[in-house]
Amino acid sequence: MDLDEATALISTWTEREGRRRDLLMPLLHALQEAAGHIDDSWVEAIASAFNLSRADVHGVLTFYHDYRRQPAGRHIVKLCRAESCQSRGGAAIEAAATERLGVAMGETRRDGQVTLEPVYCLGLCAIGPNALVDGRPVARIDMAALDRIAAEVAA
Amino acid sequence: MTRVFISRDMASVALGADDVARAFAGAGCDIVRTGSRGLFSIEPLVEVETTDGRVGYGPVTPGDVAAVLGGTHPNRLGDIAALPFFTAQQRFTFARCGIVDPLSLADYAAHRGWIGLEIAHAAEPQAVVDTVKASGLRGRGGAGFPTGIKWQTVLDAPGGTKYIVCNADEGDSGTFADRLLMEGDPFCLIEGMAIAAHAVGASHGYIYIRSEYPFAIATMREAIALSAGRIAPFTLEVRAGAGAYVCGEETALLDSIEGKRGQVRAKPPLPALAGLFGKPTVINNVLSLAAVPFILAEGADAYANVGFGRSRGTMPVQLAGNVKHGGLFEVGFGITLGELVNDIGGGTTSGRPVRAVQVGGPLGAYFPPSMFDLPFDYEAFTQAGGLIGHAGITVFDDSVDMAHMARFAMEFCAVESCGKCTPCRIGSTRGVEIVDRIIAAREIEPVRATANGDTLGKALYSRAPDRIDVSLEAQTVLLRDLCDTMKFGSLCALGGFTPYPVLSALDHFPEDFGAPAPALEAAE
Amino acid sequence: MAIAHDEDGVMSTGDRLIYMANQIARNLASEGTERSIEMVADHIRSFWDPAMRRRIVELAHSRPETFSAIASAAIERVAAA
Amino acid sequence: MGFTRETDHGTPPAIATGNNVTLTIDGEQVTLPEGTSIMRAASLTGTAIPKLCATDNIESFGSCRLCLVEVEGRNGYPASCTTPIAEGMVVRTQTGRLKQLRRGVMELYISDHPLDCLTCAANGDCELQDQAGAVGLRDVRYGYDGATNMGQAKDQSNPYFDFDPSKCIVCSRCVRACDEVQGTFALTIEGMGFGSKVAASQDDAFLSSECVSCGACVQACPTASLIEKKVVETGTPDRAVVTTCAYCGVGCTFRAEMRGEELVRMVPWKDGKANRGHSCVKGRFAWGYAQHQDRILNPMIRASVTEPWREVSWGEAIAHTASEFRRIQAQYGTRAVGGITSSRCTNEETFLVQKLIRQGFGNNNVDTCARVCHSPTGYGLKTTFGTSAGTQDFDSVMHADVILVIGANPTDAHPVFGSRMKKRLRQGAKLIVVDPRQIDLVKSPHVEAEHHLPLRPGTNVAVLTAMAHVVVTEKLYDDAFIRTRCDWDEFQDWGDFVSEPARSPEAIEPLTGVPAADLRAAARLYATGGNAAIYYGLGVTEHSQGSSTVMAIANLAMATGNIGREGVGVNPLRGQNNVQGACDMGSFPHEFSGYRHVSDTATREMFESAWGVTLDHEPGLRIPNMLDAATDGTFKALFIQGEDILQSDPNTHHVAAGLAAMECVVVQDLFLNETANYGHVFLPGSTFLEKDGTFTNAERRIQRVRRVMAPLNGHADWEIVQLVANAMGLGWSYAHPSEIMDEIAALTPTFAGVHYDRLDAEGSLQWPANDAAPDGTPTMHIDGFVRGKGKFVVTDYVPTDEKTGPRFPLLLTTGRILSHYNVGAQTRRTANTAWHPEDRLEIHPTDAENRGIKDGDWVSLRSRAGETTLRALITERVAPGVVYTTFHHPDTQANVITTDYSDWATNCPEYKVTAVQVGLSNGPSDWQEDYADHARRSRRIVPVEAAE
Repeated sequence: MDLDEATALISTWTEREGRRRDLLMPLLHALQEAAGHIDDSWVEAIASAFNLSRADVHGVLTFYHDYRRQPAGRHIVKLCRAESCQSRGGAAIEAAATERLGVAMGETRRDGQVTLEPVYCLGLCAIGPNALVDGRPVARIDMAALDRIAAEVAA
Repeated sequence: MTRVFISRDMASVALGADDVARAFAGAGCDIVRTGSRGLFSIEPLVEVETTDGRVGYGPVTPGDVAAVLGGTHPNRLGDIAALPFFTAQQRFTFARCGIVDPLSLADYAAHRGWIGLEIAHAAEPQAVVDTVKASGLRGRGGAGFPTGIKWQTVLDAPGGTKYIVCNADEGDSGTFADRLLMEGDPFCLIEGMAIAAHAVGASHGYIYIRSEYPFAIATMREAIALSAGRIAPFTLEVRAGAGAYVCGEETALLDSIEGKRGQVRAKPPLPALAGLFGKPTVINNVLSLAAVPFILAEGADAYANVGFGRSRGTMPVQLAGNVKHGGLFEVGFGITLGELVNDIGGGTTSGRPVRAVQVGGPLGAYFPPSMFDLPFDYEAFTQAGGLIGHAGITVFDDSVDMAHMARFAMEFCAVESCGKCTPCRIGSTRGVEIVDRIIAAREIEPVRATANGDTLGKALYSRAPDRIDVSLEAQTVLLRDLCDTMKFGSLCALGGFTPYPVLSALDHFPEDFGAPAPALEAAE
Repeated sequence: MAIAHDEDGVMSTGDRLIYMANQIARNLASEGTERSIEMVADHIRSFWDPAMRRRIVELAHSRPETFSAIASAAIERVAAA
Repeated sequence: MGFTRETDHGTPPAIATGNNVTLTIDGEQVTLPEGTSIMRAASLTGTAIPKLCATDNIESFGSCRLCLVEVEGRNGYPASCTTPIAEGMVVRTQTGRLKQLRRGVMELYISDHPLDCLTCAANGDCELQDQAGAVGLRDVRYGYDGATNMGQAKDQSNPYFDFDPSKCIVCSRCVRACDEVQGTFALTIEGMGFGSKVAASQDDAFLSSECVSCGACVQACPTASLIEKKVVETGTPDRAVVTTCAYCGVGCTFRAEMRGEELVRMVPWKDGKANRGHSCVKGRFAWGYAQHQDRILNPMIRASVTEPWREVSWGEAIAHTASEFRRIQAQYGTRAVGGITSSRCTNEETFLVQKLIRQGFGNNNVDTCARVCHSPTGYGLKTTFGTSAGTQDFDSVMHADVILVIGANPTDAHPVFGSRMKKRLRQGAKLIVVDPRQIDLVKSPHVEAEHHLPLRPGTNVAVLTAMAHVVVTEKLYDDAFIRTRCDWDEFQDWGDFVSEPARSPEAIEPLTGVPAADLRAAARLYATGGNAAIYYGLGVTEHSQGSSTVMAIANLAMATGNIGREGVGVNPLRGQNNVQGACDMGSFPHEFSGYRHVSDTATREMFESAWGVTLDHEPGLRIPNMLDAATDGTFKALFIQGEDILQSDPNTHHVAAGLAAMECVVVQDLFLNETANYGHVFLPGSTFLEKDGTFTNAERRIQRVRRVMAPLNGHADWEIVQLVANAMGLGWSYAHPSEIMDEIAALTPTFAGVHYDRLDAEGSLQWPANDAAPDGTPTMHIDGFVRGKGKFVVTDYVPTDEKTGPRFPLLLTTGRILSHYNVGAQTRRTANTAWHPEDRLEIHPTDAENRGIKDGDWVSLRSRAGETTLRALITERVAPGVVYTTFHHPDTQANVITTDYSDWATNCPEYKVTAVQVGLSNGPSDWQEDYADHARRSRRIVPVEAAE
């Protein structure tokens, strides 16, 4: 999405939803959903839409883990690192996942195929280790499940 | 056409429920997607409607359609409600969960839905607040503050505009009750919020749901649209979080709704007086609000008659982690930790001995089995150096390294700290570093360096490598000092409670920190 | 009525004074003729230096066609004082 | 005066409720207003609680956790900054346990802070250092190998201060100051947790960020993270003098902080009643001109403007000046000479210049720069209310519910007041902007006008009268106020006039371009929205109808009862630092000090008896009339103190011709300004840092100017005027400016109570200050108007004769910009040029496209009066058909373009409306080239050694 498209989206969205400051995060969600990330070059247009400073928007954008300022890989695997998953062997699965997917935790693989990210709890705490693979929940991840995920993100 | 009930809960789906549902649909069944009953060892669960009521099978795979429909499947469970896991519960809040279609207004009404709201609407706001007070309901988010008193403050607060905010930012590992309810019985929460709105004079409400719960967000949004007419003129909307754990802290949550960085506000002013957009605001947890329809419908006594000490009513306990029968277990206060972990939960999945349980999420204390006679009660837990929090219990077997878990507690705090207050912002990172030094030192005791002098100048230069005492003893003292600074110096519970898991690990499992094991533990 | 400028864009003093008198008159015209004549005269008496006043009186005689009725009448009063 | 820091009570005072509570702090019982924080309560009673994130000009935040205290009966350790006091509360602020906690927190701070106290620029002036000492930190046990935020690159992009993130403790004071005090929201915390970092805009360099360089962040920073470059270079200050800023009419109080004889920094003073501890880029940082190499320090003389200057002794210069004036008067008559007082000089200096003219020259040929800015304010407000000044103090804006800004751009021209206004707008006051341009207030972060009426330049009267039409025809006027406070018959006449259909919003829409519905809505809001205050500037006065517009404003305020209490009023935002004072001091050719006409015999006799001469009872010449008289050959000598009329006055050709026709032009100034190119005597001036005196700001507030350093030129300006006067035989003997003020007070009823000892004791006084108003007058016309009944004046809309047409199809309007001041003589000699190195022509994209102009192109700007060239800036801030430029740079000489048209009542020039054409250009106009050549030749100086 280039700046013009983003600006158009911002203006359509704010026309429909409003320009109150409290709608900033919903707009950021909408932008990220449409574009995969929120480019720094769009911040000025976002700020202007809500009558905020660029600094205001930048502060919000950089505070929340969810918002990406760079595009992610084509597939996104979010692996839970929280205690319940750890109690079920999560640490070993995490180590195996980085190896199997060929990417360090928190990074995007060089070929842009997959981004591996930590997540802290998906609320599936009795059936871990868990992950979200492109938004789809996967429970009881073992080596076989990692193989399936690796195959899925190869596509 | 055979009617079958299959959960659409995120956990069930994670275990393959969608594939199972597709398979049954392919076989010509009429599929009703319900919430989850809350016992995950039997998911994906399929309940087949028969003349004798629903007959459950679980877990089931897509290949099991014929066996289930033929009644021959080996995982036949019969009447799910009759399973011991369920008969032992007192399902006040979760009565409908797993049974009804969460987005069917008819189902909801057929299962005593909206009765509480009707009673509330017929009463004066003060009477509603009085009923909630009389029920003894305390905030289920962790702090245990009496809900009725909070509502009274908002009711009494001057000003025309007031808000109801539901804290559905359930970020604690080991907890999932909010998610289960929002996905399985969303109207219950909506009804609770509508009652609160009537009680305090609010006209609009927000449900702030963490982005890690996409199913709950979608279900709540749909349920709000469906029930808009039922709760009018009260209106509701869902706001999705963006991956910040700290937004579960109520003031950070309010700032987040306002479109700001989710930083914790100093209190006072209390949100009840100056909350969302500076207006008087009821901010309650999902479980607190979802308990209200029962209280109104069945009466305060029906709720208050259950419980223990000053902890009245039921607590939806969540059994999580390395536990055989993990799930949602709603029960009156007073049940012991041991009963929950061993009797209800059935011990570990791995079959190894339980070594520790963490109660109350990442900010909760670790308890050894020696403390399993602790009753589930706010005061008892506080006294034992822990907290009930959101009543999640994460079970660990004997493979756990408690120094690693203490390190993780600090690491989690470092990852999620909003960065506002100093003890949390810097302390959490220093905490990770100290535990790393302890882990490095617990097998090789290094030579102790000497430190002397007492000037500020020395403080500034004391970070030179040869001035640091990296001995186990010194680092353990430092860790305790740091925990003291964080516990009593932090602005909110994130920094303030992170010492609970750290200190409890240090106290109950000293051997993992290079010190001798406590005698009590050895005796068991 | 626009200001006449020479090629440097500078107006002659006489033209400027005539312009000023007429401009004051125009701005006070809505007060009604009698009141405005007195107000214009008063304004010139209060704010113009004696040389300017002498000059405008001379101009009112030498170039009467350049003055509005109110301005002329007012200058007559200034001259009479 | 030695160097002591201002006491910082940590949190702002409580919002007054009238209730007090009594509590015990460390065993001592204290009673204070409810809502006071424990921290402030302790501080007020003499107990300093350690703190880092708290400072008393921003709201408490509660992040540093050093200020924890114990409160009996409460769990834990509440932060004293965020916890209000309560009745019966028992607080302990200094216990062993608290010491332990505070030390623990400090140990964490220092674990992420460089170890360079001894070499740090803030050493000795660092709150972190102080607090580390206060909590008794002796050891940092966390080691060196952990994570830190140190080693980040410094941002040195701002010309005045550096940002070193390595020294940042993330207390957010800078961010909060930018938000709460300045209202720019240029700073944020980026990221979260341990990685939290102060960032300007999107982690831009400060210079390219949204930062307006007001300095609030630097002032707020408790460490050396944000620090003035000058402090880094010079070292921390060792003494301080409180004085008043010499830039705009806001009149900010500053502490001039010195190290020896060197000025290290100007820090806004919290007790300054005009600025309340805030500042802008000019006052805070742009004072370097005072020591600029361009300053002329020796007097100079030349026989003709084609010769080089010859440096001479003070004695020779003064004697020459006196003899020239005497010679010319002898040759051409008493009225052949005059003078111009300076709105940048002190009241005392201004008073002396007009005294020199009236007493020494024996005529009333004195004028001042108010002629070209706010003379219509004087005329209009005197006519309607009876006083030639604004009605409120600045604090009043905090009580306004509706703010109408017309022809003013406070965020650029009066930035410190602009910040106050924005604060009130963020609290919920509604804003109406009447301006051809989309000024920042129309829409900027966190501020948005309810209504913007983008009128065509020159149609103010029509718009205001149409607003009055709505007020009257919709019966929104305040009947009771009008009946008791105004002349009812005059109101009815006026009401009939404005009610005529021709004056309705609908009727004037084609003329003004303002949509009638918007105008009606704005009028209703102004009339019915609660306390409504009008703030206006030169966009009101600098028109053919300037005085009518001022009266139209006054009419509107009276009709709606918005006069005579806090939160309302009619408020001119005066341009120069002492333009109010210059007017007060009798700088007009028809008035003595205190606005008393020269024809008033009683007043004249008072002056005559004090000064021992007979005074002229006839009005003198205004500046344009002096120039006319000069070209006519009847006006021959002019004494100009601290004004650059060649650059600042309209129609430069006219000014140049007038000056060139004189035999003796005396220029007293800091620099060889443009006017000096036509000068015969140059007397070096002194800066505000080099003299004592007073300035009077836009709220009639008289404030002290204090000498911070010795005058580089050897004399304060008042001393120079006294030398000239005595050379003319006047026998003055002022030893100190306070004696001049005593004379002013004795001769001016509104100043009767103004004396230096009172100003020093109370900080400031707002005139009238006399027996009737012993404490001065923050709000005027409370019980009645100064003139008795408020006067409604019929304000007919008489369009200007300056018309667009085929040759000149666009309307030029001029104004100023944040980083520069007036003709730029001062600010161009500072690093402020980093923001605005040249004047640019703002032009709407459509107009630019029609002419093939691209952003940054050189364009010619032509009017009937003249032509210049400058670069274009394409922007939608201006409407189609309107172009805009500033007049800060002599290379551009925007006033070559402006015309001789002026306000009908005061001759205030019509700077805001000039019909122009714009086209692509290859280079400077002929005039620019000729002038540059003349200026170069005219600035040749033969040094004193060679001359002697």
